[in-house]
Amino acid sequence: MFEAIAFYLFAFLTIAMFYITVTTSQALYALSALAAGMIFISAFFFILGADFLGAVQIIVYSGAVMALYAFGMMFFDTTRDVKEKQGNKAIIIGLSSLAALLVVVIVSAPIVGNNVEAFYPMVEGAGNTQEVGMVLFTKYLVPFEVAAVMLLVAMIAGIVLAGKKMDLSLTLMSDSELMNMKEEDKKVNV
Amino acid sequence: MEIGLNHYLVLSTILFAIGLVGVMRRKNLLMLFFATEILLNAVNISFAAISHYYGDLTGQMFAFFVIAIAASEVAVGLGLLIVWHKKHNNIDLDNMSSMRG
Amino acid sequence: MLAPVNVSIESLNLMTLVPMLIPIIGALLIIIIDLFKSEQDKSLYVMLSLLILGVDFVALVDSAGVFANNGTIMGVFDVMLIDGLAILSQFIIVGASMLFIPLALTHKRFHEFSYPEFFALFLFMIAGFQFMVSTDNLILVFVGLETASLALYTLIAMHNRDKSFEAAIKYFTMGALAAGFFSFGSMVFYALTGSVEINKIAAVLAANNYEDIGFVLIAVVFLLASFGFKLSMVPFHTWTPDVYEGSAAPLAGYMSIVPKIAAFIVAMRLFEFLIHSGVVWLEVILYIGVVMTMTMANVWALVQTDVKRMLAYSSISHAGFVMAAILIGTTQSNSALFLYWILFSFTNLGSFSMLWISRQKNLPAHQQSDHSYDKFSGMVKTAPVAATIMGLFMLSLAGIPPFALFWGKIYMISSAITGGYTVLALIMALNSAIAGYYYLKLIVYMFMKDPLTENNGHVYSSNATLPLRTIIGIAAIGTIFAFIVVNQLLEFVTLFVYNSGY
Amino acid sequence: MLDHILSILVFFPALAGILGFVVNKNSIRSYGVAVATIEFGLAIWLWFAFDSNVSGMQFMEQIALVPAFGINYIVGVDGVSLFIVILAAFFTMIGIASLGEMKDIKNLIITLLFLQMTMVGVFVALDAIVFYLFWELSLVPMLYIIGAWGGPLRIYASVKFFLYTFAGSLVMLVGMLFMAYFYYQATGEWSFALLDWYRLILPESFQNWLFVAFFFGFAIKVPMFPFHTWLPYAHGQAPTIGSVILAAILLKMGTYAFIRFSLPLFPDASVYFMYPIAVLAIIMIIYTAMVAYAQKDIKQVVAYSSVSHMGVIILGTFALNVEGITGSIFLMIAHGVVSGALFFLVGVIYDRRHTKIMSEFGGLASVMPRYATIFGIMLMASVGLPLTINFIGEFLSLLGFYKQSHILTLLAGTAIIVGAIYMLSAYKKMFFGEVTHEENRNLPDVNKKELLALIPLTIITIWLGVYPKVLLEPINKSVEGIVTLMHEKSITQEAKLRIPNVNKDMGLITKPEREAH
Amino acid sequence: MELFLYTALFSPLVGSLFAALFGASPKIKIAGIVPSALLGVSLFSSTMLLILVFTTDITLHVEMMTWIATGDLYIPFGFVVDQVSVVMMMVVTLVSTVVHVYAIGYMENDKGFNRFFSWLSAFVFSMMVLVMSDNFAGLFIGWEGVGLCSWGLIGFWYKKESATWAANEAFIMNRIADLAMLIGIFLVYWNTGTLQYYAAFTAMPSLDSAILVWMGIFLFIGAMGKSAQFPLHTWLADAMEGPTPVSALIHAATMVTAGVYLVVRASPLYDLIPSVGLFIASLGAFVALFAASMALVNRDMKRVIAYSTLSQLGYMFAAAGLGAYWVALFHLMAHAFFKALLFLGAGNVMHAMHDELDPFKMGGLNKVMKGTFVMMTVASVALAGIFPLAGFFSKDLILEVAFVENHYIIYSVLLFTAGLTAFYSFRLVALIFHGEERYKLFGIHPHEAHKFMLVAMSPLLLLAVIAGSFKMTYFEMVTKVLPELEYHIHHPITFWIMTIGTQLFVAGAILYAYKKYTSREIKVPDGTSKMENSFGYKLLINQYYIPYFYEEYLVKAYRELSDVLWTKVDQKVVDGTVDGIANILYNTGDTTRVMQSGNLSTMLKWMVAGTVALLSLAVVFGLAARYSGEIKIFLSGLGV
Repeated sequence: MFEAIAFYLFAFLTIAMFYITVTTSQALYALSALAAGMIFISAFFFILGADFLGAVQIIVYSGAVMALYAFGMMFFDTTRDVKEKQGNKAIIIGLSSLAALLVVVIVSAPIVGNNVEAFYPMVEGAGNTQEVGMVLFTKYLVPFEVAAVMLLVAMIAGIVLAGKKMDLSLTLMSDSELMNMKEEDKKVNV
Repeated sequence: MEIGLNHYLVLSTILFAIGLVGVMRRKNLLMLFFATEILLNAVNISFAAISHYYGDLTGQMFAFFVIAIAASEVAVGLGLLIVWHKKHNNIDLDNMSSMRG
Repeated sequence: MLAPVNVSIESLNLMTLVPMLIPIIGALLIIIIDLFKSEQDKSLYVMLSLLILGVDFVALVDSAGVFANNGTIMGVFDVMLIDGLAILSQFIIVGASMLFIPLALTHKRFHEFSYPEFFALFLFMIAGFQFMVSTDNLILVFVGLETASLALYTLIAMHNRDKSFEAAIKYFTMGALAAGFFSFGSMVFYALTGSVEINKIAAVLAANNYEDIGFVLIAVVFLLASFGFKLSMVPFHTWTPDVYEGSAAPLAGYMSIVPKIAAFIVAMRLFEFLIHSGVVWLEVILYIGVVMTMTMANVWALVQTDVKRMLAYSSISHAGFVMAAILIGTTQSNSALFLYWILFSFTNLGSFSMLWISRQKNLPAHQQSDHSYDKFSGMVKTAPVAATIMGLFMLSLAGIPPFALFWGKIYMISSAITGGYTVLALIMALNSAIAGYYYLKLIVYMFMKDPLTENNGHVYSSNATLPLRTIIGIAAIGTIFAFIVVNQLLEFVTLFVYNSGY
Repeated sequence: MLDHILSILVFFPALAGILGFVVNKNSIRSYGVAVATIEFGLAIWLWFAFDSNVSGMQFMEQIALVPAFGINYIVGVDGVSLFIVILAAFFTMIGIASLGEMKDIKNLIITLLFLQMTMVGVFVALDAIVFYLFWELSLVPMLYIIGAWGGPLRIYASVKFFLYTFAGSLVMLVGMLFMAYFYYQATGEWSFALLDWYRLILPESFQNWLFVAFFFGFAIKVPMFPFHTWLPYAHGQAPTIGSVILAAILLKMGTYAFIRFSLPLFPDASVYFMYPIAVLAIIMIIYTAMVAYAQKDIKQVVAYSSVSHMGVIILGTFALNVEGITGSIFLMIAHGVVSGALFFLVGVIYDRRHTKIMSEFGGLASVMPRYATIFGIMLMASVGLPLTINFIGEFLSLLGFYKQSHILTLLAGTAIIVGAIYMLSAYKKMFFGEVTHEENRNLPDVNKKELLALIPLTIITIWLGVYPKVLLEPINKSVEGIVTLMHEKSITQEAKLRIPNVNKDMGLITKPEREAH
Repeated sequence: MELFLYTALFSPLVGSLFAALFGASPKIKIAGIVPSALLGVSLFSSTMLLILVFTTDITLHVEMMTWIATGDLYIPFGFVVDQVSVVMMMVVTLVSTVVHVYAIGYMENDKGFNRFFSWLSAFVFSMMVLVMSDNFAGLFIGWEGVGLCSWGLIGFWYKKESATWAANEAFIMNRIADLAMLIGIFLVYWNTGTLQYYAAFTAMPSLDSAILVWMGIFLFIGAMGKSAQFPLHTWLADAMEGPTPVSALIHAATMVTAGVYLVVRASPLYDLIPSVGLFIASLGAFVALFAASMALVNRDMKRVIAYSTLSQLGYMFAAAGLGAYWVALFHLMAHAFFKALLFLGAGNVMHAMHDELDPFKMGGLNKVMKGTFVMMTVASVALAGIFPLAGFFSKDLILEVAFVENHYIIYSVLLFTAGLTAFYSFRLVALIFHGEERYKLFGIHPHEAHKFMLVAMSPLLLLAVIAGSFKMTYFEMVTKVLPELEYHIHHPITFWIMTIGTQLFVAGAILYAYKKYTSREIKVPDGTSKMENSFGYKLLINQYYIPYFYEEYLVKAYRELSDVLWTKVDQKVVDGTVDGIANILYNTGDTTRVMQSGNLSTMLKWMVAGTVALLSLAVVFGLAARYSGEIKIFLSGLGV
């Protein structure tokens, strides 16, 4: 019973939050709603016993959303609405509700659970974090490492793209400009 | 009133659809990124739920990696956003159509 | 409490990781070099990357030998799957990368090559693709894919001009949507079968006799959408021309080959078993998709005014053509896919390189884009050799024998016939005819029009250096003399594909 | 050397073409002539070495190309192809020798040498894929020749030429791959070798489908009505040399392929489609002749006349008997010589006046009597006067087809009437009457260089009209082989009836061996 | 003896080639003399062969070499000299020798002198091939060869529009008939397996009569073209645009009779199909009358003679059609002599009158041109069939044949035509040589032709007079080959009544013509007289409006249809379809490229839309899953 109440409550809340996120014209509202939604999702994780995941969700998204906040402040006059030209709303609403409807039609059917076996079953008595660690560092060791590489890539990408070096485009400079720049560099170094 | 797997799947689908609305509706790049985050998070709920109902950890693993991917995407996405903003001083998609046809 | 896990190192088959680790280590090496001594010339990194890729290639040859002897190898808790497909596709990935990387040594300076990070990201990307193809675990596929994609977005943007940012953002945003689709599709499969490993999914579905066909279809739809994006199938192709136009020519060429072969492999692993188990719907959808992609891309390519955009659409069309292999799903068709793609790599990289050596920094007034058709007017008069080579690539792309792509094309069409898809074979053939028009258009410009007055031919090789010429030479030789190696290639590919069970 | 003479014939010009890049621009003409002459000499040598008593393939060579897929480089020559090969060598030779002053002559000559490779290749290839290879490749040099040296509409014309034929041949390619698949099903091995395919007996419905697939490729090349519209453009825009080679050799690829592929591979389908194709051929003959009559441009007249004559060739081919097929092969050569010569002649006047519109001329007979004479001879050959080369072919083709249908032959025979109408009226417009245009009054007559091309053609026209035996004998031998094969392979009653039994006592497979000794 | 055969055959060719050597050079006498001399050689050889054949009854048959051999078809260059062909050879060589010599004078002031002789000798060669060949294909070579030479000679004065037009008309009209001839040849080949006369005729009796009828009809249509029978007759009158020696040789004596020769040659065939023979005879009779009627009013001297030729050809066909082949051949021979003579005489007149052709503008020329006058008068008398000239023997015989064979209609038509013939012949003679000297009005000073020309004509004169006396010798000779049918009207009274009656009728016609056209009232007609406005006159002078009909409804229609086919069908429909397909593809690209708007939002929408489309399809499929069996069947039809 508790589960049901919790589910419906958080379901309502997440839907509401995300709805605000995609519809509001206030950047800060959107940001806040997104953050709230994320938190509510972590609640589902806790309900479903995925404590580790819940924790990660909160940590990662609080970090990520903080960053977003920062950018939001940077880019927008937060007091004003974000102006977005809207095209045909019917298409958007039509497409997405159709998508939802179709998927729901199929998904709401019960799944035939035959022949499904838990390849990495949860172990009685062990904490969720422990279990996750066990699987993560055996079976999912390689993906984990690759994910590390991915984060490295993302980091490098972020640094490169946001870096100052991007301000001057060598691609667009003509040969003579490039020569001048080199000479200036030399002068500076000297 | 038992909450079954289907409930979660439906919820997940609805959230995913909201994400799609955002993706299609948003003309502001930053706001568009929010929508893509919603997509990934919507799926994560299902992964956790399936994992729970099957007693299998793979779903949680997947969700974990999805979070990692979402985070990385934000990093790269913001990098691109900054570059664009620096050059154009706006992040509106409608100004982003020099190539067409 | 959890019982401790005992794993023997031998059972892990860690050597399966070697081909991926080499570029990762190489990338780290480059970063470290930059850390200690910055402002190195790009040639250092180019050669270093080439070297690393060479080592990687050797490692692949080694795994190919192991595969030939022992068959498919699973490794590292069965996450890694080194079968024929993985090896073949890695050959293509690494080989194409080796052809690509010397193209950085241009005469003119471009922004991206001033970064050592460019080369590091490039190597990371290769590793990502390699992971993606050598596993049947959807998680690793996803992570590998994202690693590669994120690196690729950055590489595009690093060209540092408006169009490239625009391209990167478009690619990125659509990529994010596709990632959402991918995870949703995987989720449904997981819900159905409790597994994210393709062979297990297949096994469970087969055991259930596909009773949840609705769920299967939902999963397939989302996965198809996500791979449709990667493979630029109509209508998920919209990013392709813009991104190709926005990125530097060699990178565009690279994008038309490497990410696609990786996506093909995953698509093959994912859809093949479904088609073989009689999911008619998928067959129909793929049929429509293949035909649409081939035809519409061709039709759009007809109306392009920029060569690079034309080549972009043409590569969409080629991808559609090759996608047919997955639909047909026989050993012959899958072999044809590899044969086609190997031959396509040479020709397509060659033609993009030709655009690259003629890249101008400042466009003259009459020229709308970097590589508009006008630019190539009367090229044969001012730069006959270059024009001939470019013409050759165009003929090869059009499928004129005996140039490289012809052999892929006939084998592919033959596989369609053998597989019972006669109508498809005809459509494929007729599409080649439509495609002939736009390839010919460039030839017409190069060979039959008069040069523009201020064009003295210098422009066609303004960006050329010895390494670039070498690459073009290799591509040209590969294109012309393909008929010598086709047999060996075919036998090799067929053996590997057959032994992988496809 | 004789063992490899066909490969030498095929690749020698291409090799020479590559080396030609090094030759200085001023000497390239001599170089081209020299190469083409050597090639022609080799072709003549081939003729001398050719054994007319053998009906099968001679000088065969085989090199594995893609054995895993059954593709081999197989070449060979028989009576059907021998003379077309010689003709190709001959036309390239006189074509290069008589080239006038043109821009980029070096590129042109090198292109011509490559074109020669593809032309010879098509006619000697005995592997479907190798055949297809040369078939497609031949489009490229021609595309360049028309597109770079042609008239004002050259780009449209060349692209149309290329794409149209390309589209057709792709359908044919599908047919070929299908054929190979059938062979694979029957034998468990891939093979594209024509001689292997000959042994395959296909069910009738498959024959029909494959026949249609091949038909598209061939018919567009021929070009048959209603696929002919690329031809007037191509001819109208092409430079003289392009038109000459296009008309003399390239068009023959289609009709040759009918004889090489369609008839022996699909005898029942050939019978099944005989009437529809004959009707098309007749439409071709009459309709294009009428269209030719309406032309104002002399080159277009000759171009449409080509289509009309090709109709007769097709008709002869689908006579399905020795007389008809021999006639059609002979007519291929004849039409090659005559239409080639006519295009040369049009080129002569075009060089002088830079127009091809007939109303610009008139009265040329008194200004250029030699030119008028040669034109007259070729004109008469074109309308099929006996003792000229064309007559033999037309006569035999029609004679052959008469066996199949009286009424259709009667209709087709109108070729000799309608042909005379447009040709004579064109001649009248150009040569007869008073000189009405001042600029025509002092036109120089044909010069030595032009005579170099025209005199041999005239001699051949009459020589082979009087003494066609030299050609007919080897052709006949090979055609008998083909007809025998068709008769034996055919499965329907209708086909057995329509295709005569040439050798009632000889088995098909043993035949070539027996006759070799 | 083969030597004679070859010299007879090839010396004209040598002569032609010799003259052709000077084709482009200015006039040189030798280009005329040598061919003439070589023709003399040919004539001599023919004579020797005639003597040989006549004395020994040998049929000389040689095969020079193989021409076409493929499949079962075997055609050699084979020549046969038998009684029939040797007669033809004699006629051909004799008349051509005369004409050649004559032409040396006639053409002396013409720029194309050398060319003329080249063509003329080539014609003789072709004609010799035609008559000497031993098979249908060889005949066809000659058949087309004479057509070619006729084209070249009619259009000899190529600067004249009318000449070239006539040349083309002649060639094309002949081609129409040649097609039928070819079909006839095909029929012969596929039914008898050979084209050799002897073998083919031997095989024919065993064939189905329907096939034989077709053969006969097609071969005869071929003959109709060459011999200008209705409805293919218009070219002959127009062919008079050529130089007069050409008209004499080709369009009177030799080529036009080739059709008759063909029928005579194929007599074994036509004997088997009397119904076709009757048709031939009827057509012949009709043409005889039809042509004669047109000759009555024509105001062109040469055309009158041409119509006369046509009319006489009608006689020949009438005879041949009734099975009297030898009679036909005999008339052919006799006609050759006097008609050539007539033409050459007309040539003299033309020369004298500076190419004036209207006899109404002449008159009284007998004073200046005695020789010509005599010759033309004799020729006309012969043509009219007055005893004892050649025409009497041959033509009367034809009338007898018709009578004896009980074809009275044909007989009466022919008889009536004989009167007409006499009338128009002497109308011409009267107008030219008698009456007022109307030419003076036009300031012309006529002169007699060269002596040697007249001398050259004299053999013809002689033969025109005496040829009839060879009748019996000739009869004995040719009936070794041809059916030996004698036509005697058994009742002597009938015979005499008929003969004398005919003679009187003819003589009456002559007198009437003289009376009418020697009168002083004869003026150059100006289109005002009552007769000229009468319907009949208009009909005749316009040749029954047949040329008009051809021009308006065939030539024009053909030209217009051609134009329509080109501009409308070929360019718009056939090519339009091809370009249309290309344009559809291109336009599809052009209109749908807006999909690629370059706006990221749109791209994302497309992507979602694609997914939704796939989803809808999935749902449809999911719902229809249970009907998957049917769907599979449906799809298998698509080759899926």
